[in-house]
Amino acid sequence: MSTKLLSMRDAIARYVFDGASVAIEGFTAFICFAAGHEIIRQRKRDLTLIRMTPDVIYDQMVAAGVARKLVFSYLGNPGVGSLHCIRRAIEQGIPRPLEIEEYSHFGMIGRYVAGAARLPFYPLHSYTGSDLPKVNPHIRFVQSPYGEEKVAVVPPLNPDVTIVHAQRADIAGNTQLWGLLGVQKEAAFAARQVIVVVEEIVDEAAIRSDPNRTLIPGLIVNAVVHEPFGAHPSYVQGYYDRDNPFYLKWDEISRDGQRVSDWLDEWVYGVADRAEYARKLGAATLQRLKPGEAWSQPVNYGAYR
Amino acid sequence: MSTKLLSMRDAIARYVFDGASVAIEGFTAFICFAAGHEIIRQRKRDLTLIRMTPDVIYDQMVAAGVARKLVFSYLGNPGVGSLHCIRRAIEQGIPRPLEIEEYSHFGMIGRYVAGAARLPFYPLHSYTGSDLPKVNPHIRFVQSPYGEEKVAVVPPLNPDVTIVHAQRADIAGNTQLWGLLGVQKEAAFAARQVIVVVEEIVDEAAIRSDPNRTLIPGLIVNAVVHEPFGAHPSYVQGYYDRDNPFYLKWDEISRDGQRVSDWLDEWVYGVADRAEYARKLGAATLQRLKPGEAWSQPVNYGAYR
Amino acid sequence: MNAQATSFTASEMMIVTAARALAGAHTVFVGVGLPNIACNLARRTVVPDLELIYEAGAYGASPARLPLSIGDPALVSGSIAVMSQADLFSFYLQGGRVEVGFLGGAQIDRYGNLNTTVISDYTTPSVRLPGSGGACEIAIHAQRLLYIMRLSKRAFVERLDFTTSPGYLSGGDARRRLNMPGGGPHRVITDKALFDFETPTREMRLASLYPGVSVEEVLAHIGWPIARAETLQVNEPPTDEELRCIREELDPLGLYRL
Amino acid sequence: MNAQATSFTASEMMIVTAARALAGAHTVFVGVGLPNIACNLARRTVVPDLELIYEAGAYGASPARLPLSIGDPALVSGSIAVMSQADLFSFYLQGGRVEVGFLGGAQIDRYGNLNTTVISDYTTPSVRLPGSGGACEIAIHAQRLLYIMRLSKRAFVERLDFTTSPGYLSGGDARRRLNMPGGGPHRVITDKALFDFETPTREMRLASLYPGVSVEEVLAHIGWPIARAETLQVNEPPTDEELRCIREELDPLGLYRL
Repeated sequence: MSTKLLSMRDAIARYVFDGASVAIEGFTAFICFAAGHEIIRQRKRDLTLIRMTPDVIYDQMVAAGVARKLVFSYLGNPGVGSLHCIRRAIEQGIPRPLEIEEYSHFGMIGRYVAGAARLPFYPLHSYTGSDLPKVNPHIRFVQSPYGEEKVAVVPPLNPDVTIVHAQRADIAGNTQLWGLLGVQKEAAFAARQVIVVVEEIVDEAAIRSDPNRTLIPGLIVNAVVHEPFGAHPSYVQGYYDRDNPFYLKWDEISRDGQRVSDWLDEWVYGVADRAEYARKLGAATLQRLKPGEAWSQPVNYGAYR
Repeated sequence: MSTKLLSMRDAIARYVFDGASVAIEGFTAFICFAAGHEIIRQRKRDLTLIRMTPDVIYDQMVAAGVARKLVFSYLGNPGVGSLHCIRRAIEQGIPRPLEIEEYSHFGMIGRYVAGAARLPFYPLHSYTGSDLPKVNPHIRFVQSPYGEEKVAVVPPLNPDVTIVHAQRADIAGNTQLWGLLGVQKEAAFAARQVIVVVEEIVDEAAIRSDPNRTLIPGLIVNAVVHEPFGAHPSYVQGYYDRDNPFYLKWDEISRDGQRVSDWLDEWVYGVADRAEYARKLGAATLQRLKPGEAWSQPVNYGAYR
Repeated sequence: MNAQATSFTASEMMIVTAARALAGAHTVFVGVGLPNIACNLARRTVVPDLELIYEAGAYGASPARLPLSIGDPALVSGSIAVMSQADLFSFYLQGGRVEVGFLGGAQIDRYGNLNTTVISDYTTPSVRLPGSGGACEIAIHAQRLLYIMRLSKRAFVERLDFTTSPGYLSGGDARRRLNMPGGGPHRVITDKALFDFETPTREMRLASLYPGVSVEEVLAHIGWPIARAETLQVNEPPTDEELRCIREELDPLGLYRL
Repeated sequence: MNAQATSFTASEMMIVTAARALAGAHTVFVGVGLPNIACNLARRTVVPDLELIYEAGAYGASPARLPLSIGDPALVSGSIAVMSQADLFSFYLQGGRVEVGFLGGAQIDRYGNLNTTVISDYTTPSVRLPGSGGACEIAIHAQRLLYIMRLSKRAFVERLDFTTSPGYLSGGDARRRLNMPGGGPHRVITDKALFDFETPTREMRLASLYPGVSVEEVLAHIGWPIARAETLQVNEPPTDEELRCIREELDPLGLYRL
C-alpha cells in the first residue's frame, strides 16, 4: 500500500489552484479550519467556495480575499447569528464583490449526489412556491414520464477539490467517520480531487475490522493529511467538542473589518501551521473541549475460513 | 417505549394479506426464509413477490403456489445455477402461470429509492442499447433539462409489506445490521408496512451506543420478530454462515416437482415454526455454520455534558 | 394543569405554548433556539415519546445538554440513529416521516409564506439573511408546520420581500394544486398571541391571546388587517412545573429568558 | 515467466489468460466463478494492488476462502469498505470508479452484445436465463469489459435472441453516440482463443490462439465469419506458479478444473 500522506502545506499547494472550485464540507462537525487557514496563508485567489453552510471558516476565507464566488444553502453562524464578513462582501462588496449561487439544503445535497453518481440532474420535491428558482436559473423542473407530476431538479456539482475531515484513515486514504456524516461521502465522490484530513492515522487492520464504517475509500483519495485539532473551533465526534465560546466571540470580532484583519494576522498568518495554532490555543482550551468517553459496543463480523 | 414484538405467525397473519405485494430483501445475506416459510404455511395467495434476486426462498414460495407475479432483476441460484421452480412456472405455467416484471439490479435499487423518497421516478444511466425497455414499459427515458443528454428512469416501488432480516433490534424496532447492507434500508423505507426479523433483541442502550449503525428506525417498523436462525440457509454476518451445501442440494431437489413437494411437506408444512425447523436442522449443522470471531474495534462517540 | 403562581417572560410563554402545540405528535423536526427548548419541554410534559429529528442527521436524539447549534455533538451521542443528510432529507423528510416542522423567519405573510433570504432586493439586499437551509423542504413536506416568531410590523408584512419557503401560497387549495405533500402552516406562536389558519381561504387568524394581552396590542404589530376567531380564548399561563423545567433543566443560564 | 512444464486444462488456461488481462488494472468488478478465481490469481501474480469490487457491496475484499457466491460472508470480514448497493451502483459503478468489468452470458454477437435473459422468445421462452443482474450497468459503465465464455456455436451467434447488455451495439461509434461512459468490450477470453475488438468497426476479431489450438477449431464454434488479426500470436501456457496458485490456493477442490 503506497502512502498518500502529505503535510497540509503540500496538499493545499498541490491540489488547490487559483480559480479552483473548492468544497470544505462538514455539517457543524468536521469542518476543516486547518485547510481553510492554509488556503488563506498560501494566498490562493478567485476560488469558488462551496459548502451547504459556509460557517465561520468561509467567513474568514471571504474576509481574507480568497473567494470570487460562493455556492451554498445556509448563510449563518449556527446557533449565533450572521456571518458578518460574508454579509459585508454581499451587501457592500468588501473586500471584493462576491458572486453567490444559492440552493436549499436538499438542493445542495442533491447536487453532490448527482455529481458523485455522474447523473445529469437530481430530482427532488422542493422549490414549488419558492422564489429561489427565480434567482437561480440552475434550479429547474421536469415532468415525470409516469404522470402529470412535476418535480424540481438541480444539476450535478463536481468540485475541483473536496476537503473532508474525519476521525481516522490509513495511509492509503481509506477513511472512517462517525457522528454527523453530513455530505462528506457525497462531496468526496463528487470531487475531481480529494484531500482527507484526519485526527489519527491508523493501521489498515483497524479499517478492515469494521468495513461498514468506511465511508470514503482510498480509491478516490489523493492526499491524506494528519492534522490533530484540524477542525477547531468546529469539532470531531469523540475527539473534541465544538468551541461554542469561539463561535460567539467571532460574532463580535467579525462585525469589525479591522478586528478581523487583526485576528487573521494573529491566528492564521501569524502561525506556521496547525500544530502551532494548537499550541497557541493552549492546553487549558484543549482540555476544556475534551469529551468524556462513550464507546460503541463492538460487533462481530465473524471469521469465515 | 411500547413493544412491537410479535411471533412470526402473528406478524405474517397481520400484515401479509392475499394479493399483497411483498418484498423479502437481503442480497445473498439476511434472506428471511423463516418469513417465506410462514407465508407458505399460512397458504397466502396471489402475492406479488418482489426481490432483486428471487433466490431459493422465492423458488420455494412460487412452487408452493403463493405467487401471482414476480418483480426482480436476477433470477438465479447464486453461485449454483438456475431457479428451477421459477423456470417451470415461467416456461410451463407450473403450478400456475407467473407474471414477471424485470429490471436490472440498479433499476430495482432505484425503484426502492424512489419509493422510499416519495419521488415520481429515479434516474439512472442504464438500459441504453438493451432490449429490457422493450419488454418492460415501466422503463422509460427522460431528457435532461441541462442539455441533450437522455437518461433512463424507473418508477417508485412501494411494497405493501417489506420483511427485513438483521442482526439486532430493540423492542421498538430500532434495527442495526452490519455486513452486506444490500437494499434493506431502502426497501424498508419504501414499504407501507415493515416487519423486522432479528437474531437478537437488545436493549435500547445497545442501539444508542452506536447510532450510525442504525439503518432502520423503529419509526417505520410495524412488527419486530425475534427469530434465531431465521435466515438459514442464507446467512447473518457474524452469527452463521451461508449453508452452501444446501444451495447445491436445492439445485437437485428443485429439478423435480415431486421432490420439491416432499421437501415442502417435510421442512415447511411439517414444522410448526422456525424453532422446530432449527431443532430439525440439528446441532451439528448449526455448529458447522458457526463462524469464528472477528470483532470491530469500538469507537468513541464521546460524552458531551 | 396546576395553577399559575409565578411571573413569567414572553419567551417563556412562547416556549410553553409551542410545547403544548406538540401534544399528540410523534416526530418533530427541531430547529435551534426556542423550538429546541420547546421540543425538549414537550418531552418532559405533554409528549414523553416525542422523537426529535435534527436536520444535521440525528433521529431520536437525547441530548444531555441544551445544544447551541443543531449540529451539536450532544445530539449524536446516545441518539437512536445518525445518518447522512442525503438519507435524512430523502427518506425521513421527503419520505413523509416528519409530522411537525418548526420554522421561523424575518418575514411572514397572511398565508404563512416565509422569508429568510433577503430584506429589500435579492441582488442588492439591504440585509442578507441566512437563506433557506432546510426550511423550504420542511415547509413543503412536514405534515404540519409550527412557526415561532415575535410579533412586529417588520415581520408580519403585507408582502414578503422574497418567498423562501411556501406556506399556503395564495391561499385556499393552492398547495394541493401544486402537489405539495405536507399539510402546511398549522399555528403561529408569537410572544403575544397564537394564530391559526382554520379557514377555507387559509388566511392567518388570531386564535387566542396570552394572559394580559389585548387585541389592540396584537393588531398594532401586524401589517395587514388580520381576521380573528369568533371567540378569542386566552391561553393558559405556564404552570410551575413548566417554568421549573425551563429554568432549572433546559435553560439554566437564562439565554432564552428574554 | 518461467517455463511451462505441466499439463493444464482449458479452464485453467482461461483463468490464467483472464488474470493476465488484468495487468495494470487498479479496480475490477468481480463476477463469481472463473472471474473470481482469475481476479484472485491476478492479485497473487501480475497485480498485487488490484482492488476487488463485488456487486453485493464489498470493496477491497480479501476473502480467506474462495466464495461460492458473490455475496459470501468471507467477502465482508476484513474488506476495506462495505456499503449499500445504492452507493455501490451510484458512486462506484455509475460514478466511473470501476476500471474492469467481467461478464459472461449465454449468447454473444460480433459486436460484443450479450444475452443473459432468454433463449427464443421473451414471453414464451424455451429457456429462461437469469436476466441482467448488474450486467447491463457493468457493460455501460466499466472502463473496459472482459468477457469469459466457452466457445460454441450456440453461444457465439449471428443474432442474439435478446440483448441484455450492450457491447458495441451496431459497431463503430454507436456507443459514443448514445453517451455511454464506459469503454466497451476489450477482450473475449474463451477456452480456445482470445479475441479483441481493435478495429474501427468494433467487430470481434480472433487475436491469439491457445497452445495447440488451430484456427479451424476456433472458427467451427463461431456462428459468423469472424475476422482475425493480421498476425495470430499464440498465448503463453500457464506457468508452474500460476497453476500452483490455482490448484493449491484458489480451487483446491478442483471445482473449476474442467
